[in-house]
Amino acid sequence: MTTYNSMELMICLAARYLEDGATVVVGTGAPCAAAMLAQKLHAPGLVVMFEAGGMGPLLPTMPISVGDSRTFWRGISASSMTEIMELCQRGMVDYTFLGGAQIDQYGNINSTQIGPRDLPPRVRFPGSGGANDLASLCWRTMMITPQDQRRFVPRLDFMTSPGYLHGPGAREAAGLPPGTGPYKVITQLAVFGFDEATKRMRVESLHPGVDLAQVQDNAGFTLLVAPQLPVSMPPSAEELALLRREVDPYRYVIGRN
Amino acid sequence: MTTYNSMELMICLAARYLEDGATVVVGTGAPCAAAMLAQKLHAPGLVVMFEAGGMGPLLPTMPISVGDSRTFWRGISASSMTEIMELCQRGMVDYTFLGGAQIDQYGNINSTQIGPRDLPPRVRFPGSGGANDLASLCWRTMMITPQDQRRFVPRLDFMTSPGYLHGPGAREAAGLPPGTGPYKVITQLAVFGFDEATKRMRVESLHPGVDLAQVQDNAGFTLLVAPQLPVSMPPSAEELALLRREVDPYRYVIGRN
Amino acid sequence: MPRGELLVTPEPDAMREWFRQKPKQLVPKVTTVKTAVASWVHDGEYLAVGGFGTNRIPTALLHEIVRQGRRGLGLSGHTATHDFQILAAGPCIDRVDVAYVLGLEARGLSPSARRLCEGGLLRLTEWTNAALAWRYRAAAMGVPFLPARVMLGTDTWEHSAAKEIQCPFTGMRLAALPALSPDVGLIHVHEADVYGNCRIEGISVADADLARAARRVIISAERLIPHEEIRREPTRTIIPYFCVDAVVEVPGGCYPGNMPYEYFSDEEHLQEWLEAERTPETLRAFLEKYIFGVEDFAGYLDRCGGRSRLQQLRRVELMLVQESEGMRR
Amino acid sequence: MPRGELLVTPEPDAMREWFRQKPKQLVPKVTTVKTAVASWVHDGEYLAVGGFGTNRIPTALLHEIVRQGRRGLGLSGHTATHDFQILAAGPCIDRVDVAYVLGLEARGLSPSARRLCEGGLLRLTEWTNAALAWRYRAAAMGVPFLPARVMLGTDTWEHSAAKEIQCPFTGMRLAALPALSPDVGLIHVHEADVYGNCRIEGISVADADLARAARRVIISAERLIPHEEIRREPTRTIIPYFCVDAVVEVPGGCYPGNMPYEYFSDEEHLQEWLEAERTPETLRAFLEKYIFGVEDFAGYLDRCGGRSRLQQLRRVELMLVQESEGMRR
Repeated sequence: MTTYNSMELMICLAARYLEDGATVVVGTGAPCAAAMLAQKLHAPGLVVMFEAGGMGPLLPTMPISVGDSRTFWRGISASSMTEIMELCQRGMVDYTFLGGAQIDQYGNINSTQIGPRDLPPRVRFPGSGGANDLASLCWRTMMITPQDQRRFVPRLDFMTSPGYLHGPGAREAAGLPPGTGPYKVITQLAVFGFDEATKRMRVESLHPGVDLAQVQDNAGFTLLVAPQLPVSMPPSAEELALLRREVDPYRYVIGRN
Repeated sequence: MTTYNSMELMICLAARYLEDGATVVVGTGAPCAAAMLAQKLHAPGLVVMFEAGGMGPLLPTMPISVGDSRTFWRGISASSMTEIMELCQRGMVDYTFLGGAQIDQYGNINSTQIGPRDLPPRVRFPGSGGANDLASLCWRTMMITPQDQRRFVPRLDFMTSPGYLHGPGAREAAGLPPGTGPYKVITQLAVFGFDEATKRMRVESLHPGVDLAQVQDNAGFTLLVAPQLPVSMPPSAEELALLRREVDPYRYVIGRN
Repeated sequence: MPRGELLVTPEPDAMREWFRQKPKQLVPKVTTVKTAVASWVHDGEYLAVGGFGTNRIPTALLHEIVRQGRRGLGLSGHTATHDFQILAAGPCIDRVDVAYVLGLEARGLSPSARRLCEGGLLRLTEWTNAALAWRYRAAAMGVPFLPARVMLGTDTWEHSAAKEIQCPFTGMRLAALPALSPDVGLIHVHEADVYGNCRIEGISVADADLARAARRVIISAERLIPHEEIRREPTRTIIPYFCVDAVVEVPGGCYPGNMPYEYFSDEEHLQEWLEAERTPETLRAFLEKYIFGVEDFAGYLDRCGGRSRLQQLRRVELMLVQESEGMRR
Repeated sequence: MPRGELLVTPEPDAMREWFRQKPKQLVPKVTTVKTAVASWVHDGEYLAVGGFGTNRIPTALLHEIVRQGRRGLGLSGHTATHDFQILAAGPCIDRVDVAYVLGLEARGLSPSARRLCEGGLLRLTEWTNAALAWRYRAAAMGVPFLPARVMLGTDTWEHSAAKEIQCPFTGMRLAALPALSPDVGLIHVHEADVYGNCRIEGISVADADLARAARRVIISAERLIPHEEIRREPTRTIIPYFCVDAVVEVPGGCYPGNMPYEYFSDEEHLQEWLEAERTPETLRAFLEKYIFGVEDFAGYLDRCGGRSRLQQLRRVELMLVQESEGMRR
């Protein structure tokens, strides 16, 4: 039996959602690793883009920055930030990945600050960057994140990027494009989706050796549970081999487990 | 004494208004000839632009089209229509030249149609093209045009491009940028400016051998007259030589007199 | 208060669904002019043409639309001159968002285009060149409109389908220009790969935005280049492949127009066009000779003097010969 | 209802007057970093920096701003990371339109930037990367705002200074983003001529719009090229000279950032920066060594390993060596 760490598992799970011929705007780290892995497996035609302008590179290595020269190495275009964001705004981008310090049951994300909203913040994080834009404009938002009670919170200290806001219809009412929103959240414990009717987060598969109580214990809000609750398919030997040898040979990401 | 035709006179008069270091968007024909002549005389640093994207070319010959390859030959940039129009919109362009079938006392111009406004038009002309844009956005609009009662009309059949609309303050009230508007009109008979207070057209100089009655007879509205009414300075030998030898050697424009 | 007809309604959400479905795979899209037009241009649709007037226009595609007898087309007429003239000769079009059509700039007005307009055979909505360019830009940005400071106060405004808005920050009165998403964009470029990644040399006019605004895009290219060449210099890609539905290689495909750095316009032939339009009968004979009576665009080029004519126009473009040598009236 | 502070008010008419006065003559603008910053960047002004994060940033200009002790600057923080870090070390800034500052992406958060923010020493208004890019675009277009579909519904929206508008065509609810005209734009490019015509290779981020939006623009360039070379390929000019007020030639001017096709980022030195920031004292010593204690940027480069270090980073950029060879933690 193959052994793997949580980060490897999360990346492999994420990669499987990226189908051939889809478009995805990624940042650095795990999302980029997932996209690169998907390209080497089932999705050679996955179009990877970066918010600073890189479009369809033949990624030679993992970028350090979403604007570094790897992000358009042998790309089909070295464009601009508005070019990428306008691609998203007119509906051409299927997926994006976000990170953050906090997430709530509707998939809203905080990457701005911890503490009360009045300035100065107790802890200041980088802020939205392009996260709010991508969460607003791409069709499906995914998240790869460690999960615990501090991160899965009942109420965000600051809502940087929109999930389903406060529930069904709220995105559309706010003016965000219809049919968009959070899609999957992948943690070290489980894969989550969002309930169609309530737009609340729900457990969709449990990682090997994890039980539902453990998942709920690591969330600060009540999780919905899918009717079927399979075990998350662990990484195959092929997935792991490609991830370790070709995607992240220096273990920049998978070494952070 | 040098002899010259009306077109040559009009071009030379127009060229003198284009100072060194100014920016001007021109079309083909007389305005382009005026700009080229100015560059060869007192304004080597006159920046000539064309609405399709040509910027600062070393014009080798007169363009046939405002989008042909001469309009950006050895240019400082071969840009786009929005680039040029946005330059105008943010206030970077000093002058433009318009043409048209009719002009009224406020310098409003018709290049769209003759006959009542209900479709179909009795005579249809090309339409605005970029004329309305340039007349709206450039600081000063000039016109080189033959003058007669059919062209200088009390009421346009169709107002394609804005002059001072219906008088003082009307441009600003309509939403057009403050401080812009018609500057000079140059015909085969006279040079016209616009009265500061009323924004109405006024005769500012009479061409050699032309009297005021003749100018008024060839206008369908009452002309104001400047306090000083000098004779328009005829083309110098140097101006004519450059115009004929270097600007328009094949007499495309000056042969149309 | 503008009362022109809004020929194409801005629908960002519907366009989002369209663009979502548009394939993003790198699949070869090279086809023939005949197949491209047959597959992607249908009666009644709304077209927009790249280039400007007689410059870098997709003449080969436009001839084929006439040859296949398309009817009831709409057109975005931001300085569409020879392109409008060709479609008017069909006549393939019945409605136009018009900024500048009919005239061939200094060359004069097109009689057949005038007959269409003055005969009441066209529905016309007035705009300006900048307004139409910004309308493509709005669609390319995925927003329903853009603000601008043009058209205001004129009859152009009254006969447009723009709307007035007030700036929420400054209180300024502004024109709101509705996003324009043509059904089909037809663009002639210098170089394309088989997937549709494109390069343009010289002014791009409004084509970067048009390629992003249109539902479908047909590219004609002076020449195909290897995909690897696109990837070697990604800075030069002005149209990415996923905007493009079909690619055709047509050397000389802009003739009798001016293709920058390649060949100058054929002023004699453009003059022949204008003269042929004097009556419907002479036009008919002209079209028979040059469009209906030839198999394809290569046949047209042959009848116009073929390779040696293009070679001559190339010399004019590069200024290796005096342009007066038979190039202008 | 957004209640963030609008740090720069859109004033299209005032900007029109400014741009009207801006010289359009082709006059040489080459100067030194020291003179450019002394002449064109003043206490209290609002800056915007080209590039993205650690990529194609004008490090030499930023160091000089710190060295000359500018105070009270405002900053547009659309993914400003090492640039923000440098200005925060001054500290030169007291207000930020913030989309992404503080972090150096995967490299971690900047302690001195955090001290500024968390110590309440900065006025912050929230935006997003796209919002700031579109705000430059609005200013570049000469309109007071642009509509967009971002930020809506979030706290980012509440703490921004955007406004809500309704589309006059569709009724859609939209964000109105106010035009942003910085006092000074600082942009590092690959090539410029002495007048300020510029070329950028690779992604342009938001710099085409920034150069058109800013009142004053200082260009640092890896190298000067002849004016004739600009005119030989006008298609490649991304910034025309009349937007530019000063040009400085600084080979390696983006170090320790990544200059595409030229040199990769120096991850070791960026790490040294982050570590030096742990306390104000270690930061002071670091700044003394690398900024205050050197005459100019060349002195900084020398202390960082000089030509041989840049040569090594060039090899990494071109992937002639394994990037693990000392380039990353």
